[in-house]
Amino acid sequence: MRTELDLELVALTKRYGETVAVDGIQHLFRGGTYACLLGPSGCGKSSTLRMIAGHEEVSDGAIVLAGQDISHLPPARRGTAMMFQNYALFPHLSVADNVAFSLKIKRVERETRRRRAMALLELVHMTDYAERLPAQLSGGQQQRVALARALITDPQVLLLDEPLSALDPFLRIRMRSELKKLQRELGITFVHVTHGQDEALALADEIVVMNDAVIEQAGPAREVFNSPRTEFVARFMGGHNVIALPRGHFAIRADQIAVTEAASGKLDGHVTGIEYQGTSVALTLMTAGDQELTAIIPEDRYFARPIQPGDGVGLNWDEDHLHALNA
Amino acid sequence: MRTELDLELVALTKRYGETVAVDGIQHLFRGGTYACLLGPSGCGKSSTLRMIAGHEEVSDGAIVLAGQDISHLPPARRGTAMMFQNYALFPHLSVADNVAFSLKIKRVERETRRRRAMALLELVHMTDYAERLPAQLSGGQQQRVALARALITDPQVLLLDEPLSALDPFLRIRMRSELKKLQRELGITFVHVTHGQDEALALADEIVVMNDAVIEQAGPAREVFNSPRTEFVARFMGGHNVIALPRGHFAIRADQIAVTEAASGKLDGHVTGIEYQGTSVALTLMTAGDQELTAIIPEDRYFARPIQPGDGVGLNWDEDHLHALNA
Amino acid sequence: MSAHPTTSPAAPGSLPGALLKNRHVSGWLLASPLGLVLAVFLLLPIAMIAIVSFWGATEFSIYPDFQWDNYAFLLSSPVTYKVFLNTFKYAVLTWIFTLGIGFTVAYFLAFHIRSLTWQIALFLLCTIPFWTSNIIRMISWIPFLGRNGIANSTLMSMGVIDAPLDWLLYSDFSVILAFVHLYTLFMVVPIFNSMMRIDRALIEAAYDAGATGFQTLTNVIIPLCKPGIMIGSIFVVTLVMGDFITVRFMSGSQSANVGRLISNDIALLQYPSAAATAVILLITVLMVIGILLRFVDIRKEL
Amino acid sequence: QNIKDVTLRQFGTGVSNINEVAQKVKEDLGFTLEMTALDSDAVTQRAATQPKSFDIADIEYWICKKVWPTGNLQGMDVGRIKNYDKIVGIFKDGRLTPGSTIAQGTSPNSVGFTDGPDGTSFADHETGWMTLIPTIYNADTLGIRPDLIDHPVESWAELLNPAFRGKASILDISAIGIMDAAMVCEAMGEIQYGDKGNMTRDEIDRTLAIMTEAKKAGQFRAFWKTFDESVNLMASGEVVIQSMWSPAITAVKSRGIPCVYQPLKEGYRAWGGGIGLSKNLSGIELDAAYDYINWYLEGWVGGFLMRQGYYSAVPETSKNYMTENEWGYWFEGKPATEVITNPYGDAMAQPGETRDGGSFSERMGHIACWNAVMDENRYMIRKWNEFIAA
Amino acid sequence: MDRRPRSFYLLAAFFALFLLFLYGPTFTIAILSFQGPEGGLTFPMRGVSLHWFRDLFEQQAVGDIWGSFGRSFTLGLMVMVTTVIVSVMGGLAFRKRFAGSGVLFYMVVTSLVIPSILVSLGVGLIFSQSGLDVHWATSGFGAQLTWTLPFGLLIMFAVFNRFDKSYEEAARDQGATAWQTIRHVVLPIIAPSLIGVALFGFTLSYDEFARTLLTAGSHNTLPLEIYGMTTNVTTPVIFALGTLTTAFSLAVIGVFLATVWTMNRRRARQGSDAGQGMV
Ligand SMILES: Nc1ncnc2c1ncn2[C@@H]1O[C@H](COP(=O)(O)OP(=O)(O)OP(=O)(O)O)[C@@H](O)[C@H]1O
Ligand SMILES: Nc1ncnc2c1ncn2[C@@H]1O[C@H](COP(=O)(O)OP(=O)(O)OP(=O)(O)O)[C@@H](O)[C@H]1O
Ligand SMILES: [Mg+2]
Ligand SMILES: [Mg+2]
Repeated sequence: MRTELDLELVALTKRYGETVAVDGIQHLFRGGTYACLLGPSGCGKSSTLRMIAGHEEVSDGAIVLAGQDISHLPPARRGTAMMFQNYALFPHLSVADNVAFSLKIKRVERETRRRRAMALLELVHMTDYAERLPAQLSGGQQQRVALARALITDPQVLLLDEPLSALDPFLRIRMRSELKKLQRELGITFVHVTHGQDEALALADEIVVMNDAVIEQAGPAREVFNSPRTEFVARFMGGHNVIALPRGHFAIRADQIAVTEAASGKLDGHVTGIEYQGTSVALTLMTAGDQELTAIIPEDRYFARPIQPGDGVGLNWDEDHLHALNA
Repeated sequence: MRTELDLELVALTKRYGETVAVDGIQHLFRGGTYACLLGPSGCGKSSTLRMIAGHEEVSDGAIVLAGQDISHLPPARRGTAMMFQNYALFPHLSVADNVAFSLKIKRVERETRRRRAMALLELVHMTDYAERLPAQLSGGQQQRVALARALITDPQVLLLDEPLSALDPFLRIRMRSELKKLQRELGITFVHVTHGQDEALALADEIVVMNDAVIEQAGPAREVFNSPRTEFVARFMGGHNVIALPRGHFAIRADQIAVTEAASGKLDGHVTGIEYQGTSVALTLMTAGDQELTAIIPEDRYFARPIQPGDGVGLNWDEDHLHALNA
Repeated sequence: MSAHPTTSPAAPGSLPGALLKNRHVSGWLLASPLGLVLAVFLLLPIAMIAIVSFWGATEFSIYPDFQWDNYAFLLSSPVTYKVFLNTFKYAVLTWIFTLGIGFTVAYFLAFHIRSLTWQIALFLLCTIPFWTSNIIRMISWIPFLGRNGIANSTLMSMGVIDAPLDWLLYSDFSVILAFVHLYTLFMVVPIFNSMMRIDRALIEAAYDAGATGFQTLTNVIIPLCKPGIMIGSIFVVTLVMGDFITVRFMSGSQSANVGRLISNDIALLQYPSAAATAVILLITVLMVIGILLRFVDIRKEL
Repeated sequence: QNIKDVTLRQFGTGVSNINEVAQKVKEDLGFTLEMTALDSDAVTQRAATQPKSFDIADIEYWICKKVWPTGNLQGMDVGRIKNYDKIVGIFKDGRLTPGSTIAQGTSPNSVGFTDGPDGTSFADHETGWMTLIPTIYNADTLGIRPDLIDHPVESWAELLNPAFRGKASILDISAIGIMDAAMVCEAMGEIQYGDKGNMTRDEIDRTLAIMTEAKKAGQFRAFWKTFDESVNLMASGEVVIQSMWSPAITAVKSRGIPCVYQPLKEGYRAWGGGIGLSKNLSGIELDAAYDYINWYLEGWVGGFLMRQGYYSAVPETSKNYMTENEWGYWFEGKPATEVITNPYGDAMAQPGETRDGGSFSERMGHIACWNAVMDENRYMIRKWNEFIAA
Repeated sequence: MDRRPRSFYLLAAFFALFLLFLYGPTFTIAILSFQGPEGGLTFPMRGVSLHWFRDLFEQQAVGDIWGSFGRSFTLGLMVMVTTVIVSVMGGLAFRKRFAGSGVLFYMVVTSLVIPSILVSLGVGLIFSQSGLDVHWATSGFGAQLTWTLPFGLLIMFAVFNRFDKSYEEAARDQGATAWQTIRHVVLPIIAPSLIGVALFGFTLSYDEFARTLLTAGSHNTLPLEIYGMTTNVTTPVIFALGTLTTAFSLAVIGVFLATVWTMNRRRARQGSDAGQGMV
């Protein structure tokens, strides 16, 4: 069922001279979803987002929002708004003026402008900082202002290019829950670019994994994590092993591999690395066929019977947990 | 037992004018350990490291390496080597020349220089890139070169200031296991500054948590994670809740809190946020006494009986898992 | 619902709009005032000079012609070569001194002054004399260096010398001195700029590798300052090669460089011969700059 | 249209382009005179190439020789000049007194007349149409610092006397400098010139060869191009003997530094200046210009200039504007009876002192050569530039 | 606290000498400009007075100092405004490569390195050959622009090299047209650099000599007047003028710095006033 607010990419392509940054991708973002574009550096995430925003010309294909081809409209007339990686707050304007900028451009009168800006600052809990300059705000505060500024145009789609990467890890986690909450409240579509799979998992209703200018897999977060379709997705999402068995390639979550006594499992191997992760321990294992696997086991279980690098172990798993991979 | 290669900080203090960046810290790094200095921004980690390296004068106290007070020696004569955050590779020199730089300074002859440099490049798997300029390398490659350059002086202690922060998450995880492996092979002391607790947990034999110019807690990774001594450490290490009970403050790991039916646990609360984390789901909960807690439950268990934000729940835990906190 | 609505009616697809979007068109529109000024006041004059260099002249006027006389006379006179040589001598000597002084000053400011405020303050202090008229700065050396000037009287009263040093003024010494005085700043600024962009960690890394201050200087700082040095050199060399007034004032008219040759000709209304000299000078300067530019991409270094 | 609304633009060298004159014009005649002072090269250039930028050109006769053929100036009707008859003979037939000989060089009479208002060539006799109305002239010689020189200086040859090595100077204005050089070479007996004002290429080469040799031997401390430089060279003691202009001597003296405009046995090198009218002047502006010229010759300016050591073209009228003492000192060569001051009030001479070189007739009667433009001027210029660059 | 290495003191001494070298002559003339009425251009001093400063404000025997000052000032302002506008436009244009941008860039470099006297000569020739009058406000103005524009443009290159494009994208996103983006976002952000360009343009013009020499026409600019004074004036009034010019330049810089400083202060204060709600 398509709603009025669906955003559809139709054979969208971006070429920079010889390089093809985005290669005819096809995707439907349903209205009101929180979607994450996930992929390694240089895979074309930003290019895609910037084409949707209108900051990059479309080389081929179309972008359709609410039934209208917006590929050639100027950014402000698309019904999208963008939040930039470093927020791009105008350094010479106060917080309130930053937020009210688009109203000023539309020649909305001062009073109304002010009122609307304050309402949005309210939304992001920044009313107290209305008169400050961006340079006088912390990273998290800046981000909220950027959010308010993007939202004042009442966009149907908010586009976010790595909005959290400039924050320190602490703040990153706090801001991501705020983002998610806001999206729920507003009910509009968020398209969020990131290269952190944890971020994507935590935030997204739908994850779109890109690689090499194309979409590798798209679907609900849980589906993408639990049933990666390709080896790339399995590896990129992390927490997965790709095992080559005579029957084909399979993905299996690292925490679904059990480590047993040597020579008592489905595969034999020896430990090459141990990484303590707090609540769990990740063992890097080399199997007989020279495959590197990771097994994650709860720390209490590990420390109950510690294993040293070099020790031989057996590996076991529940066949149900294996997912066959394409290619 | 002290070995020949212990590094000891004795009442080490650093003042910049009025600010005290490092306030009389006292610590013994045993020879051959991988130690992580962990702490929030501005707590004095870099200052400490730079004093050890000799790039910052010691305001008070002493640094003793292998029984010798090195506080006032020039950097090159301390037996330490430093790897800089952005690697500080000389942009005008080729990879090989970068690595051989200190030999050139020592007027070692060209041939020997070259041979030693290539040997170290071998160690970090970079022989193929010997003739490139740093600008032509990726972040991970640059890091390896920086490592090779630091190691060519045969240091007893390698100092690393946030060596992984410039890398993307993917690479970060790969490089950290390489670092760890290298340290094992070389058997020398690594002192690694970071503000990521996952990084510290994964790498460190010993974690030194700093806050506000002093050491809050130091010890093996597992000890610090599982038995934080202060509220600060508990919160900073992550994965912990601090619960104020009538008897005092306690820390408890988020994965050791069980979520049950409403009104059936030790504490009542309701769900305010849900974050999918792949193998698990983190629930943010607000308890009766307005405390915010996080409970982490395996994803399969969560999805078997999903809870929605707003739902009332009960919280339970094993009393053995509570750790009393100082202050 | 159609996934491909045809071009929306309001699309700014009108011809002028599309033209404005074309980067070549908008580029030229924006650059046109610049292009215009340079065309009228740079290219045209250069072309004019080239043309006039073939014209003939009487005592008081010039007339269109095509003759090689001006070049023939210029290139046949041994004095021309001497003067060009002299010009190069001034350029090279001034370059050496401004580079030495400029580099040292920039180095001190960039690496030995630790607070930014002080760096800016001291830097401004260096630039202030630059705001005074060059001619006044130049002639103010004369009372200083003269036979009875401050320098000589000080030295004599200190008993260092017992007769005034004549070579202080109206000599190559005073010419170079004035050049260095006028133009060192042009060396300081770009070098200082380059130095400020050197990552401090590189210096520490060198220090870490056991390099002494001097080794750091030669192995790290100087190679990384090359662009600044080149830009400064371009400034100084062109300014000195094109100068005509400093040489006249400070040598007491006793020496000549190409600029003076030209200005003398101009003063005597011998425009064609001035133009011929100018053409040769321009070619020389452009060649020197061309060589210097091979070592640096100005646009990237800003 | 009222003559009081007229503005005339005059330019010339700093010698006579004095703001006091413009003020006085405003007072006496009512119209405005704008003055621009330039060096002699710039003056030549302006007169030759920018005819529209001026109404009145205050230039020297040798410059006139260069500039007149451009047709930028118009001939002046002597019938409209009230004091024409009283102008000294030098400017009419070249002779101070009927018996004296015409000096070498570009003597004012040779370029002073033309055939008519539109004439572009010079006439060799009085035609009733003047190119320039003479205003100011003088006899130049070497200036010396008597306090720093221990023997009497009597000849131009002293300029190259090795005793003055590194302490001599000559001016770097080729047309004038070559004359001084020629005076020196002739006095040294090295060269016998046909006409110093119109040398052959060979004469030019030999003259400059001698000068170049001296230069290389370090004879010269500096060359000067401007009035001020000559004053400073002399006043600061950098130089003790040099070619110099009369008011420069005055300027040095006014600072209490002894300086003498030394009469020399070979005679003086003379120069003269006059006012020319732009071709573009006509109607009421032309009338105003004639009024100005007539006023110029009436004596006030003459007195003003003579009190600085120059001579007026119509000395008699100036006498009315000078005291007995001044007239006696400046013109007649008599000892001063009271302190002599220049127009700005600086003391120039104490009672009992006499003027260097004596009276008007002694000085102007002893002209060896006028500043000149030679036929081989362009060759000379190039050679001169080589000499400077050598 | 931290001990300075010995090289610091050596270099500091060198720097002090350098400053002495830079300022020595300026001080010399500043001192000489206080000569008594009898004094000349050289030492020794003959009395101490403000005579020559007073003299500066009176009618000089020749020339017109204040008229030429007025012209230089006007010309400086003209050049300043033009330089700012043209360099900003040029800077904007050069952000994208367009056909011929390379050629234009080399023209700019040529303009920077060409000996000034050639510009003077060429412009003068063009005007005289085409029958136009050279005038400080036309030919002089143009000739000076060939000097100030390259500098202005190089500064703009530096500014735009560091300018974050996302500001503009953000403005476009907010509905601003290209012109509004420049007007409301780009210009305010680069304003401090523009003040720099303006100041630079003004002083380069105000002190320009060689390029104006043959292109100023019948009325002198101040540097030409100063040059002319060296030919006709033998009194310390020229030093008084020099001293005053220096003082004037210093005042301009002072005002500039003070403006920037107060602007920053005002901005900072705005922030701290509102900072009550800081968490
Ligand atoms: N303006 C441009 N000109 C030329 N090539 C470009 C341009 N912008 C991007 N590219 C190229 O297009 C490809 C995709 O770039 P894009 O910025 O979309 O990647 P990304 O997925 O956002 O990467 P990152 O995570 O590093 O931001 C890359 O190969 C990049 O080099
Ligand atoms: N050169 C300096 N001058 C003055 N203060 C300084 C200097 N360097 C650091 N400080 C101050 O000392 C304190 C500790 O700084 P330090 O760089 O050691 O922190 P850090 O723990 O490394 O922080 P980060 O994680 O941000 O790198 C901070 O308050 C900092 O502002
Ligand atoms: Mg991107
Ligand atoms: Mg740090």
